[in-house]
Amino acid sequence: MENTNPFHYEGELSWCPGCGDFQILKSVEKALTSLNKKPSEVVLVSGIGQAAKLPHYMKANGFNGLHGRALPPAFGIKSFNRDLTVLVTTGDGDCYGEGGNHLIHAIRRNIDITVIVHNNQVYGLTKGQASPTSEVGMVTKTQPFGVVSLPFNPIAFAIAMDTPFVARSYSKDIDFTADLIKQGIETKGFALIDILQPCVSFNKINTYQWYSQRAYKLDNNYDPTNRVKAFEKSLEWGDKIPIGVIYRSQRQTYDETLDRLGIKPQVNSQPDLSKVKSLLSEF
Amino acid sequence: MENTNPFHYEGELSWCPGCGDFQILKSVEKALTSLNKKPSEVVLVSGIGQAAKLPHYMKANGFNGLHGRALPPAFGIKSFNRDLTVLVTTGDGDCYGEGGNHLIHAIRRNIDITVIVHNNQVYGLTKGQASPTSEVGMVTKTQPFGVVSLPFNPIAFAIAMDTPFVARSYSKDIDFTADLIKQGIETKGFALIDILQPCVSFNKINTYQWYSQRAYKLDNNYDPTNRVKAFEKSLEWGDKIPIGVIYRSQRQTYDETLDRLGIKPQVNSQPDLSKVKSLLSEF
Amino acid sequence: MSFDISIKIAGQAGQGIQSIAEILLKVLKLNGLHVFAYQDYMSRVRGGHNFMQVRISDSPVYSIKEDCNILVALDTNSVDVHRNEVPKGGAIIYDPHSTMVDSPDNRFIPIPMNNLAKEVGSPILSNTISAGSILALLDINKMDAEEFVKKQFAKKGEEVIEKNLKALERGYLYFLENFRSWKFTDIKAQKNNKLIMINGSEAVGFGAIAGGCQFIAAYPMSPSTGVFTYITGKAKEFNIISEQAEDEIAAINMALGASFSGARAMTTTSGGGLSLMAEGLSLAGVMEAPVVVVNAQRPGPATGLATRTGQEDLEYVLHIGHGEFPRFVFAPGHPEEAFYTTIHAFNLSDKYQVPAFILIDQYFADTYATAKEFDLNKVKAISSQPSAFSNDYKRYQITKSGVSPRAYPMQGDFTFIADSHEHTENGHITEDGEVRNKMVEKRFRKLKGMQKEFGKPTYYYGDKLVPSSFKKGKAKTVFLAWGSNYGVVRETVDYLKKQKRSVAMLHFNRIYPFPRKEAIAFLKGAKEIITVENNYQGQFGNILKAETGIEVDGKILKYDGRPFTVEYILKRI
Amino acid sequence: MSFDISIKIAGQAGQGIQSIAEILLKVLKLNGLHVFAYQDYMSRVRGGHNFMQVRISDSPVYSIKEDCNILVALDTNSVDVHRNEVPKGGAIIYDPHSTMVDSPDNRFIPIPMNNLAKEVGSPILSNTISAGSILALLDINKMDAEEFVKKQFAKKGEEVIEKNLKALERGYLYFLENFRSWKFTDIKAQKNNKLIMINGSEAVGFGAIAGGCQFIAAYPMSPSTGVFTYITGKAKEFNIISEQAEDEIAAINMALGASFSGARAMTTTSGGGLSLMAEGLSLAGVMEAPVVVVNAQRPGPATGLATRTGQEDLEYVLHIGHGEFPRFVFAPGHPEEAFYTTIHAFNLSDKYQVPAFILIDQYFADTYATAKEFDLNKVKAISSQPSAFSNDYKRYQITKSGVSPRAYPMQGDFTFIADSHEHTENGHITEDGEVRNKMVEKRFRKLKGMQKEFGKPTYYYGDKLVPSSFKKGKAKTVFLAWGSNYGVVRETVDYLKKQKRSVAMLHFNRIYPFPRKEAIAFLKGAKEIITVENNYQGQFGNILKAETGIEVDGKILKYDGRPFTVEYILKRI
Ligand SMILES: Cc1ncc(C[n+]2csc(CCOP(=O)(O)OP(=O)(O)O)c2C)c(N)n1
Ligand SMILES: Cc1ncc(C[n+]2csc(CCOP(=O)(O)OP(=O)(O)O)c2C)c(N)n1
Ligand code: SF4
Ligand code: SF4
Ligand SMILES: [Mg+2]
Ligand SMILES: [Mg+2]
Repeated sequence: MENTNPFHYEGELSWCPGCGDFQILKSVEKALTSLNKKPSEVVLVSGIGQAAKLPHYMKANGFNGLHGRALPPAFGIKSFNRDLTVLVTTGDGDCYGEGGNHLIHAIRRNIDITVIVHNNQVYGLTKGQASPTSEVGMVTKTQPFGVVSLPFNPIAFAIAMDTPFVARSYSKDIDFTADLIKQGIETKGFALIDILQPCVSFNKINTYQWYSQRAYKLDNNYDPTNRVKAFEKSLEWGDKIPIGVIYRSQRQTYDETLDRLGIKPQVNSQPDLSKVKSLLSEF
Repeated sequence: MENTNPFHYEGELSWCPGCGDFQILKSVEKALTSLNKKPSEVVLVSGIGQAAKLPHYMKANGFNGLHGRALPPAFGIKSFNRDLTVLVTTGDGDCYGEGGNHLIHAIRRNIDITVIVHNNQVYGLTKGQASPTSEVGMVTKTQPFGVVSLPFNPIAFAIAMDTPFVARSYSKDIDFTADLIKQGIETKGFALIDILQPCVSFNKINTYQWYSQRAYKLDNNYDPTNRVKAFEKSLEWGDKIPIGVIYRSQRQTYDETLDRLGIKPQVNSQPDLSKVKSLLSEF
Repeated sequence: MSFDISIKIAGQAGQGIQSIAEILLKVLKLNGLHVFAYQDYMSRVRGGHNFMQVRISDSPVYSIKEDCNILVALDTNSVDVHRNEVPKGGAIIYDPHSTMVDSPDNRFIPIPMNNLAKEVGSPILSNTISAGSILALLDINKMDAEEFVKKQFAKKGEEVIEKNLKALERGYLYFLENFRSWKFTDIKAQKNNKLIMINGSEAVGFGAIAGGCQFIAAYPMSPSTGVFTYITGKAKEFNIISEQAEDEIAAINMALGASFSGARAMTTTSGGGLSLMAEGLSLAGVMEAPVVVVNAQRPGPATGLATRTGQEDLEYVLHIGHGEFPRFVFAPGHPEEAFYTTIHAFNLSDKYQVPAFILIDQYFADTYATAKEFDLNKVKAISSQPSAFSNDYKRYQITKSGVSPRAYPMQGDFTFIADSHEHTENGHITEDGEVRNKMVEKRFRKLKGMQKEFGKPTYYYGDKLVPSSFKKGKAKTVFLAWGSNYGVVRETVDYLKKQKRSVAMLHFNRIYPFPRKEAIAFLKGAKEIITVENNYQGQFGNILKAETGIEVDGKILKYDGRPFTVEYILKRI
Repeated sequence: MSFDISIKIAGQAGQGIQSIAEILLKVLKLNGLHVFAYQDYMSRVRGGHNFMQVRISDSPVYSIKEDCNILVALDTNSVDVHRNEVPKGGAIIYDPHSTMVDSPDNRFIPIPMNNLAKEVGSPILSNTISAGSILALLDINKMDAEEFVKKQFAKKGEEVIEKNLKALERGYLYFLENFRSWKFTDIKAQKNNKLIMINGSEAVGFGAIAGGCQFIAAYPMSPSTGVFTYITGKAKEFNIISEQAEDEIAAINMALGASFSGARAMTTTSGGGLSLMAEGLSLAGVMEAPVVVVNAQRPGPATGLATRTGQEDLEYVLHIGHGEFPRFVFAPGHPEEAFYTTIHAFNLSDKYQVPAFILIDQYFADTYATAKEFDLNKVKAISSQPSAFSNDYKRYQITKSGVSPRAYPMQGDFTFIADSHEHTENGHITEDGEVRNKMVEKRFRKLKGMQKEFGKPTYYYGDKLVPSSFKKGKAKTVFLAWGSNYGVVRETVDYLKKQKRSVAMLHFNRIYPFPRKEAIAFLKGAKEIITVENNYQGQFGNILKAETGIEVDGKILKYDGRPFTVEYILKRI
């Protein structure tokens, strides 16, 4: 693949050996390559965290912003230049913790971006505190008596928000993940892909083994367009964890609205002076 | 009622005549009175907005904080003094807009508070911009081409978050609302009550007439403990809008966890000096 | 100045103070008269006590007066609150059927506005009735008013126009029929004066559009919302993406994303919202992302006085955002200056790739003033970015000026990264100490160029503005002003000049980079330096001291949420 | 000081640098020796290049040295990076099987740590092997180390203890068997020195507990997390509610809620998180809510250098939050001062009902130093709040001192409101100009009392600390320091004193209210004032000028994310 992968980055990667993030990186590259995207037309947007380092590890444009704040710049980037393919690579803390409010409203806006959440159920970069998806009872230095808050269920949440594309994957299955990312990119509107990603350094509960025993692919009979059924499916988490496209729906995208209004500004362009002058008469 | 209502406030109220907020105020007073609460053991917590002015209009303790930030202080207030009855009175902008992230995580924490959302589907205090629950197409000064984002569905969201008590009411029915608030207070853990509240000054779509035509009470056969069915019910919004308790579930509260750990600090108390001294030996 | 009339229109929120003022102001402007109008309103939608202060003259007016010649009282409370502000010979217009007046004297002019409105067709016409009566009192020709009414209600259809014309006439005639003997002064129309009437919000919004704004994301907050809605109203016409964000954190980060894509991007907010943007502003600092931030100040801390005025965020804005990075901070003094400053802010933010702040306040945002038509050829939206890049393009290339060439995605086959960490020239995360030093130094090297740009202070010495080439101050007493206090301090200087006092104003529009050289030159000869500010701490005085070592001799401060008046200042010197 | 040894332990993240250092430091401390240990680490979990710098002496040590007598290199890269820092006669310990060394000279001491570890039972024991060898090299009695190992691994069971004891012995003996001739210096145990060893984070956390902290809400962020985890680890024992918030906005607002209920509440954060707290801090200002905020600084802007050190938030913290309100800002210089300061911060925040900031930085937070046992009787957690209130209780009663009696819910039958708007004495929203003025003035009146409280600067003039009663500086050259630079500037003064130079340090712990009188008194006689800061702008110098008019003559600045050394400072004077 290396030769035909224009997204390959030559520098050093600072993730821990064995980290699921490497697999997600491969999946992203694969998805983009299979769609024949050029690095110069892709923007990877991220916040802060291990997941959020991904834009530095691919040859593509990148906006590596603030912890929890990947979605707002992604909106700004994409709405202004709708020819770009915009992916957000974020963590469970970044996206569901610090950034939760933006997720709610980004889905409502339905701009055409694909959000890839490296869900390792822990804060990796800051060395092992609980994240919004950590299991109840998990002991960490900041939860010495165990996590007490109910884990956030991103799939149920996204279905309640009527997100156009909602999927879950497991990082170890690179091809499967790549295919979901590809579908997410192809979806018009907001796509959320939550990826189970082992953190070998800090999450001693949700390990490769733990996920491998539980993750199963939805079969072909599963209908992701039935919202209530999808919601029911989203509640499945325990001995069995479904992966695949869990929910799909369609509605007008933000991009389409701008197109309809004819709003498409160009870089380095001047405002029309005669129009500007005509404003004077209103005062 | 006036005589037996210890929560009655004598001063001036600055809401517009006819505003649904007056009705909600009455409902809150009624619920608290019926529970024999004393003003001094109640704290009303709010952010900023018309709804959020409520704590000033009742005789009770109040914490009137920042726009969007009612839930975090409510957590601080209640966790430190669990003998208090803590109500949050907030708006759709306050709670679902600016404050969305806190709502997600407050529900996960499940502290024993009751959150009353005056949902007028508009920003009242700032004079009529769209709120997260405004209907698609609504024209305002900041949405001159009409709202394009999908309205936030607080009920579906709250069910996806497994909120212990999820209800919707309509402000005009004061007794019904008071009863729901009462149930919310009695619920152990987090209760969310979304109240349809006409804003007579700025919302010309969702008027008394509009709500009155649509709101109907769930009948006795409805089972709020079935999560999937409740989710299905939560999607009902249009010609018919169900009001009542839409979802109920049970799980450990934050309060119970603190009790279990034996953590209950007292005001004006000193740390145990001998214990503090013993820490020295660890260095 | 052959006449100088003050009018107060007072009543409850929702009673239509603004509708009355709108007709009045527009008609006066059409007559070539100068007006200045400030709104004092409470943070509520109905009820309470609001008022509008209007000053009218044949020369430019720059501030409000405490007293008024005419009071239009829409409720009893307004009579009680304001009757003492009307001197003998003044007029108090009220509706005798709805407003109780204890012992009315000969200032009181009862006009049964409600009844007249009902006669003409509907009680909501009572505002037009009032306007008609006021125009008659001012002896303004009815014709212009009729023209305005036709234009104003054009969209609402013939019937509405007809009724309003009738109401206008009814109010006008009722006054003439009953109070013909009343006359204040000879108001002479100046028909060949080509004036515009604009408030501070519109001036900034208009400047943003002229400055090439292409993206605005904001969250509503008084008193900043006016700028946001002005621009949003023109979004389609000017190809601007406008989005109401879920919160201010999103607003600034959206703007930074758009800026990355190549947009001229901005956001508007006020105190609490500004605080929420602090982290994003720091991001703009390290990413070197151009962005224009309008902060419309109101009194704090926290929610403070939500609909009132203050200048309390000055030192804060100079330091907002963790870590260190250069920025522009502007505080225009009047609408015309605000218009040009906003254009400059876009150009300079673009040129130096730093955030540019524009500090206004509620008083400034909501105050209407007449001005000569702005000269649109004076400033253009000019981008300083190259348009072609090689494939080894480096986003953060180290340069002598500190400014790196800025590219946007898809301007070629290259890719680049904008990064919030300390980074290499390529935008990749680095922890290398030497690279870090180089990047910090590169960012701060920009200050040298920035210092030379637009924004010298204005030295006002009597009737004329002294051009920036004027190198030394002449006055014994110099008043320092920044932002919205331009007008009131200017009028104070005018007043004192007439008393033969040696006074001047030094007004600062650009506060950062601080125009040190100019400040020192202008203040060198002064015996007494007095800072005039709407805050408790005299913040500008502190900055002056830190930047130049010059200490102020006096502070005239006001922090009750209301604007200064000349009278207030005079009492304190 | 009869000996002064520096050790560097270098390798990749995850290789166990800290495990080696831990054994070493604790054993040295048990021997009554003074140590000072700084961690330099990258923002990653595995790999990269980290190192720990340890200084050992029989007298107190306050800073690190650039060179080292002993290098423990855990990988090849560490040899390359650091070999030149080891002078002749120094020692470089490495594992010849895993680490490549080009042309090893006689400083190199190969210890096959991995193989020895495997022999003893498991490769993870190689850290204990290293520790054993280093202790042998330093000629420290093995017994104390054994005792420590027993204690350290007590929870992990007999087997682990046994293995580690073996590993320790093996490393110790291997060194003696092969390199007996090596010896640096006479390290003499000082067994009756009762020392503690504590880092900055622990000192603040310990101070918080001693200061009666009852509630902490925070969001993880380097380098502030250490304070949060220290306190959280003791939460059950000390009846403290500790909650990891969803973001920093929640953290500060949770703390304010708890404060309302009566808690001694705090939060910890760093730059970006501090920015997010800005609005909440402004709320604390207007609500007059006590809260302690620890800001552990790192280089910015934005993400900057996430795991490195800086002092860039000083001016920011003085002004953070829109609107105007008083605050305390502390920046302790060493762990003992941090401990007492934190207790004072709780008491003073409570007494004046204002936020109290404690500014530390990564260098301070992560650096271990020995100190005499803290005297716990010196400061107590004292609440200044009354405990009984009448039923017409007014939360914001206007008083002469500016401080109103603060009640909590359920202390009686009364009710009260804490409000973010400008408010009446009852806490209700007001827009009244006069009430507003009174409230602003009331809040600022507190400054008078605050100015007199704890926090005079420390004038260090040679070997002794000058008590605060010492009214005038004596030295010709005065170095200004604040926060973590206490130690390195103190050692610089010591060095220069030996050269017979007339030098002193003036160290500021409290920066706001600025101790103006003391600063002026101490600086009056100085010929030369030099500020030493970890930032680009020399921020403290700016503040000094704004507050006192005194201008610094020189600035020694460092902004590469690494702490100062005496060598670095000496090169620049
Ligand atoms: C405002 C702010 N708060 C806190 C941090 C510190 N921080 C950096 S990454 C992170 C958590 C990352 O967790 P997650 O998003 O799950 O990513 P992971 O490292 O697990 O991939 C935190 C708390 C920060 N950089 N900025
Ligand atoms: C940080 C911040 N941003 C914006 C505002 C301005 N603001 C005050 S209330 C409000 C919206 C209120 O809407 P909602 O919560 O729905 O309450 P309503 O007035 O409709 O009851 C806004 C935007 C503010 N006070 N603080
Ligand atoms: S800490 Fe965890 S998430 Fe981060 S790189 Fe290491 S294994 Fe991956
Ligand atoms: S603006 Fe709307 S929500 Fe606010 S008080 Fe008036 S009617 Fe009620
Ligand atoms: Mg994670
Ligand atoms: Mg609302």
